[in-house]
Amino acid sequence: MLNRKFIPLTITCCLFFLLFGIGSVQFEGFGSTQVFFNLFSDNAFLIIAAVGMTFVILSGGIDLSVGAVIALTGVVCSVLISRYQLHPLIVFPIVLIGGTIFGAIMGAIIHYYKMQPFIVTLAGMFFARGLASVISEESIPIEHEFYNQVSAFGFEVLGGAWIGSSTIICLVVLVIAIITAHYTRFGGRVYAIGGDANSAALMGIPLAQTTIRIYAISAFLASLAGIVYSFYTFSGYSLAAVGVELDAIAAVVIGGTLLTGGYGYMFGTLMGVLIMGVVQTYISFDGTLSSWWTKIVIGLLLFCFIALQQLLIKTTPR
Amino acid sequence: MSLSSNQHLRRYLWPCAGLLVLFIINAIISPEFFHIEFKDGRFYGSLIDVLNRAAPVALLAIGMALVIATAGVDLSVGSIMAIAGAVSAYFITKGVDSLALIIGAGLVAGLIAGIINGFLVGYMSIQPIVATLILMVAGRGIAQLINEGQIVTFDHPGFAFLGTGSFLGLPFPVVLVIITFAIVQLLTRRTALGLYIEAVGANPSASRYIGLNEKAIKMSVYCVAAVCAALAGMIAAADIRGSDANNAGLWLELDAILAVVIGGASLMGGRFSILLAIIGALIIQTLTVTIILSGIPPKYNLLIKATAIILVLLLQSPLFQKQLSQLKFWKNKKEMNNA
Amino acid sequence: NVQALTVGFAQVGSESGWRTSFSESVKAEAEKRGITLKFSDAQQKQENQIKAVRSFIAQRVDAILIAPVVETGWQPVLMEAKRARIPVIILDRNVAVTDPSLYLTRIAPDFEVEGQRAATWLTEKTGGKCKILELQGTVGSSAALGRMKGFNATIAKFPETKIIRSQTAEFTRAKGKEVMETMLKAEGGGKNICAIWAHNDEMALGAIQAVKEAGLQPGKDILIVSVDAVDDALKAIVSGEINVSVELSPHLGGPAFDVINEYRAGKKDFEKWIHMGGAVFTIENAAAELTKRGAK
Amino acid sequence: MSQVVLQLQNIHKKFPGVHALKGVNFTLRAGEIHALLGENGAGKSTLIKVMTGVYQRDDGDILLNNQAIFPNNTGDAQALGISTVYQEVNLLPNLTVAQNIYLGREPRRFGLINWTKVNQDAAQLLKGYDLDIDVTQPLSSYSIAVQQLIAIARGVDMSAKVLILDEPTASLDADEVQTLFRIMRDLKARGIGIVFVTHFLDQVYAVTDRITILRSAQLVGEFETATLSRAELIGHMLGKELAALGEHKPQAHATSGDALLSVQAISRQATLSPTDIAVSKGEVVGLAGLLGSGRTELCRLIFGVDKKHSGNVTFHGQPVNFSSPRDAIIAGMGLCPEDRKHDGILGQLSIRENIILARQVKQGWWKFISRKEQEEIANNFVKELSVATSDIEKPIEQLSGGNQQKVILARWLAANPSLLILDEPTRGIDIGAHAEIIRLIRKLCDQGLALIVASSELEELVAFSNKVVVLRDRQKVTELTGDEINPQRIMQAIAAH
Ligand SMILES: Nc1ncnc2c1ncn2[C@@H]1O[C@H](COP(=O)(O)OP(=O)(O)OP(=O)(O)O)[C@@H](O)[C@H]1O
Ligand SMILES: Nc1ncnc2c1ncn2[C@@H]1O[C@H](COP(=O)(O)OP(=O)(O)OP(=O)(O)O)[C@@H](O)[C@H]1O
Ligand SMILES: [Mg+2]
Ligand SMILES: [Mg+2]
Repeated sequence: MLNRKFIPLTITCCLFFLLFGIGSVQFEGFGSTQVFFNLFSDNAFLIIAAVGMTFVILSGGIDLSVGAVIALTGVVCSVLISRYQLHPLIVFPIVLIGGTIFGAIMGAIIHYYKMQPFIVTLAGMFFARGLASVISEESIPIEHEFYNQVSAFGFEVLGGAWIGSSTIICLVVLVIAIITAHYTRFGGRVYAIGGDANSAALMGIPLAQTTIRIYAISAFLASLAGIVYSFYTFSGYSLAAVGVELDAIAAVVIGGTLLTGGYGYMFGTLMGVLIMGVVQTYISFDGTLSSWWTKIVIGLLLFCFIALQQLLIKTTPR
Repeated sequence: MSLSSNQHLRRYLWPCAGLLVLFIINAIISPEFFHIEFKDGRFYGSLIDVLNRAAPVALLAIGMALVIATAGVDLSVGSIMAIAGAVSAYFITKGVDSLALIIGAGLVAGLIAGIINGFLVGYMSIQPIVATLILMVAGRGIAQLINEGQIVTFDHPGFAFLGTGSFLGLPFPVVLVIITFAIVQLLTRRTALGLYIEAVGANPSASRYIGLNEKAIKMSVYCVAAVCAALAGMIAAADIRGSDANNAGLWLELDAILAVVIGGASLMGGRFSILLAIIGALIIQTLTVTIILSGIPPKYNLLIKATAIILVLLLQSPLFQKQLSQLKFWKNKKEMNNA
Repeated sequence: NVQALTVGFAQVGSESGWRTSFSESVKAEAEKRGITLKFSDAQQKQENQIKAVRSFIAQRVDAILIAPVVETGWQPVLMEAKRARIPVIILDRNVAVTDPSLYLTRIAPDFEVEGQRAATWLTEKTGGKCKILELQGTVGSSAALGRMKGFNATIAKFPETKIIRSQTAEFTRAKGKEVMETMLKAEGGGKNICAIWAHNDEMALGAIQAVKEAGLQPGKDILIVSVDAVDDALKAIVSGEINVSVELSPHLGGPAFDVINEYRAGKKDFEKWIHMGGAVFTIENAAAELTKRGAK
Repeated sequence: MSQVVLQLQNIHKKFPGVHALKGVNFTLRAGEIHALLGENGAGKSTLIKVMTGVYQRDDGDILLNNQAIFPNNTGDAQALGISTVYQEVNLLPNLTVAQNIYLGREPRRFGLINWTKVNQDAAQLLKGYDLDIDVTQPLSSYSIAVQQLIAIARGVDMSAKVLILDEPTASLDADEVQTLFRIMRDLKARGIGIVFVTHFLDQVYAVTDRITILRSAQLVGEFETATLSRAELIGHMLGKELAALGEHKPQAHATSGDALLSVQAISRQATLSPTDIAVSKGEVVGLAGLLGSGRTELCRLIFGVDKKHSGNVTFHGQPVNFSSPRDAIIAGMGLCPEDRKHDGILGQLSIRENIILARQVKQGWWKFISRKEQEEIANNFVKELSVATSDIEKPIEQLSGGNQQKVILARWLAANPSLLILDEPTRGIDIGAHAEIIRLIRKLCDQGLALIVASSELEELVAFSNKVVVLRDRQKVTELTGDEINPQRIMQAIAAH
């Protein structure tokens, strides 16, 4: 017997495969492992950022700064690597630590000054993007042997699909996140704060420490997503990844996590990203939609999906 | 009594103080800032421009304040602006001359959008961010579809009056904000609606026991927000005498939310003040003017904006106020020691 | 060839009237030639464009057209295309790649040249004496950077031609109007301003409204210089409100398909940059161009 | 005499506009059960929150084993060995029962939480409270009373030196209370000091060793339970004699006999089997039963909160079919729910707004009750129910628990219903106010109001019911009237098999 709390997640998974199936029937080449694994490699940075976002949303908060942090990370990486000739393996720890501190500061402001996450992270978004454009308005290419090696790394699976380093990184992140969320005390605290921060505090949960950690993790993962993004594009650009925060939020929510906090699963977030990716792939395979129809169809598909999800979850006998 | 009026005042104090500080900074940067003259039957001056330019965001903020009071959020208002602008432009270019018809069409378009949002949030219990994300994405597409991807320019002096006309010396958009404010304020504060909205936001479960129809209330706030957005969209279109479906209202939903929060509202729902939301919109617009006036290269815009927002919000935080006063205390002490 | 060609086209989005004309022109051209066009709109996001290109590769299209959002970031996906032996043609903005064999050719105008031509016209017209208000495009976009560079390099030779205020108006009409309104106020109503230099027509069209509302006559009291030459701008030139607009031709589809055909016919080395020159439109030639476009 | 574990000296705490503790002293010894008593709003909960670091004291010292401590939050207090069950059930509805019990101290294996052990231990622990429930279900699927037991189990399980229980028995049945007392005596024997807050004087005498009494934020004194008479105790708490409260004896009052509400075979799948109930004008019908017997369900079904699956309801002689509480309110009913925090208070709204809302809904949104009238209504009820507040504009969340309960009662009284359903109406209300409310209920009944009261307190049911309906296993088992209404008969009916 399936545990009833997993029903929504199962329904979401089924709908994903339904969508994928429809595409495969309709278009030649859609139902290939290549297209399937492209969903991972194309969205690796989004999966990583959305995993961070899941922690934040589970705790009842929100982090609007992830897109900007991705851009800032890319810009800093490319400047340090291309202009200052530092080795990427020196640069990565720098940006990851920098990102983590940035997140921790946002978390501290949210907790100590009792400010709303939405606004603090919105300011954080302006700040990170602003800093990125001050560092460099132009996009900077990254040319480094290490990047070529990393991007060449990977292995082929059946059907000619390629599992590259980004896919591997994002899956590792996902597994660690699942363990953290569901098998550590920290994970329990995140859910607790999301359920009711006041009660959690009265139960002895260290609010300050947990909140700061949550935003630090989100920003750390956003930085990591920035690094993965830089592998994706071999460059850093202050206008990169605009609106990724909204994509990440949408993915988390489609994956069944409640925005008010306290309910949801890491794995659902992966499904959320994949579903949005399939919708996009579907549209580009179709290739006849004009710009505006693209938007309308994305909106409609999103709606159909969520409506179906709601309907199935509501009518499933408990 | 004393307590309540005191608390009431405190809510207004900090946003107003923030606005004043920005005004003063502007006046320092540009001495002309406070200069207002009366010319051709209307007032001119930077301050009037701030009011005028803040009008669309202020309209959005009025609706957004209500939505946020129910613990929701409406991401689609920017797109609704685009739709309303496109619809009215469409009617004008199709040769419709009646101003009532044109404006009516825009408002109806907005209302339909609001009903969709309200239905998704209220009756289908979809989370507000995603529910309105749908229309945020699709709405802009619909607007572009109406415009066939072009910027549709038109020439209709009557409609253009919405954006560039003036009434009693004030720019017409400002007049529209005042009228909308008055209507919404009347509806929410002279009837029980405002209280109902706050109750639903404060505790949805308890509201059910009191007999409040949560669904209908949510539906109505999303409709108000969408109609306000439609009005803002028509002002924006009238202002440039053209409907720019791709850019009209782009990212303005964030500004509107920001305005409401700067006005001291909580995104978790509950208490709202429309006047404070409008003050929030003024703060944002003044900040934009400050940046333009200062002549600092545009690449610093976002950094300045981020800093200013954090400062305005910090000023409202009790802990920060306490820390500030301690700082002053220390300074005084030092000076005393020195003396 | 019997089998109809399938071509993937990764477009930036539909952020301006010019961009839409560009998309439509490519689509019309493909239809005329019986080519199946897979059109993808990236909504101004590079990651979406890369995804689209990768799905074109998965579909095994015959050729890919990319109108990049930004210059950088194309190396990995172009290498994939090369591995799949699908020729790539870059339209409009440039791509920065170390290995030029990754794409066949680029068909595009030159943003710097556009800036230069705008500046040249202005300095000639004013005799090198001019106070300019600049409306920049989106911060960091290559069109804004290129046009700024070309323009500034040219006016640098004229010490009395100066940009006294510069601010971004994000390539939009509404922002153009709003920013100009404030700038004019800050410059004492704009009486000492000689020209407005806008990075595109949309901003210029917004700016002329602001100028009018400030009680000045655009095109006379203040010269308006801009880029793109979209229909609305030509109309404004005819009515004397814009002085000059440097054309940015949206008809990049035809030459691109020509290149594809030549490539399939066996030609392998192409010029790396096929320039699409544009005319400079002023009151003299705008009306004629308008009737020509209307005829098409 | 055993040694002092916790000592509070000269504690002061101010909130904006309220001086909630004025120089209070308190001493807790190891191995004693110490009652902390006082009227609603006297400052009991505030004192407890100061002890455990939820609030920071403005002045005074806290000594634990003669060492000054400065807890900054509950976590610090727990680390020091002080475990607390706060007044409102403060657990997490989204987590499972087991997660709630072990939150923050889950047993681990290889650094990862061992969920099997968590669930087993939790189930084992709850068995000690005669609670045989599925601990892997979310907490929210259990009634408030069960939640309270879970909170107690958690608190007790964590207590190392000091256990603080703030009104733990407010919604428990006699049986559960006995279980709790057994456990408290166990802990006492193990040398743990227990602070126990309650408004039930019987419980004070049943289990405590000493008593500290607060009145209006000040310490009245510390007493030995054995030597303090009930009358003296009440005198200390209220600052006046018990006689002033009026008698506390059952008193028959007339009913008109006109049927007001008649419910036939109302039921809902999985929550209530078909049940009948009839109420006449001026009548009080008591609902008795054990935890989970279906009292709350019955109330919710009548009021239209949940949809009934079968059955007929006649109200005022008319068949009615409420699809929402709103219909019921307009028809003239009111329901005061049992979960105050979740279903009752609108935390950020003022006392005034909380009071007038139900009446406003009844009138319709466009007939706005004028500000003046609102203030009048609110002030009247605040006075009549003696709500301890300086100002009706205060957010209700700043009131003490008992005072919040009074405001919610006022809300329903203000709506002038002809039938009022009260689910555990006197939860957390002090004895003075308790007598006040009972008197008020009687007065209203004399004016023709009908009442359905679900209560775990048999004394209370006996005190004012004309009829008692007993539920067991989500089913009506019997109906008692007239002389049958006495605690023994009710107990028999509840327990019989
Ligand atoms: N957070 C707060 N803000 C402002 N005032 C408060 C706050 N908490 C409590 N008070 C006030 O402090 C006083 C004491 O409240 P407290 O909760 O300690 O009472 P109590 O003795 O526990 O009463 P009860 O028996 O009703 O639970 C009350 O007047 C209350 O209004
Ligand atoms: N001792 C128990 N063991 C298992 N489940 C219980 C127990 N007590 C209550 N429950 C659960 O709590 C749910 C809610 O019960 P309900 O609120 O109707 O009880 P009630 O008769 O109103 O009693 P009370 O209000 O005292 O809890 C029931 O559906 C039942 O599943
Ligand atoms: Mg209390
Ligand atoms: Mg009950």
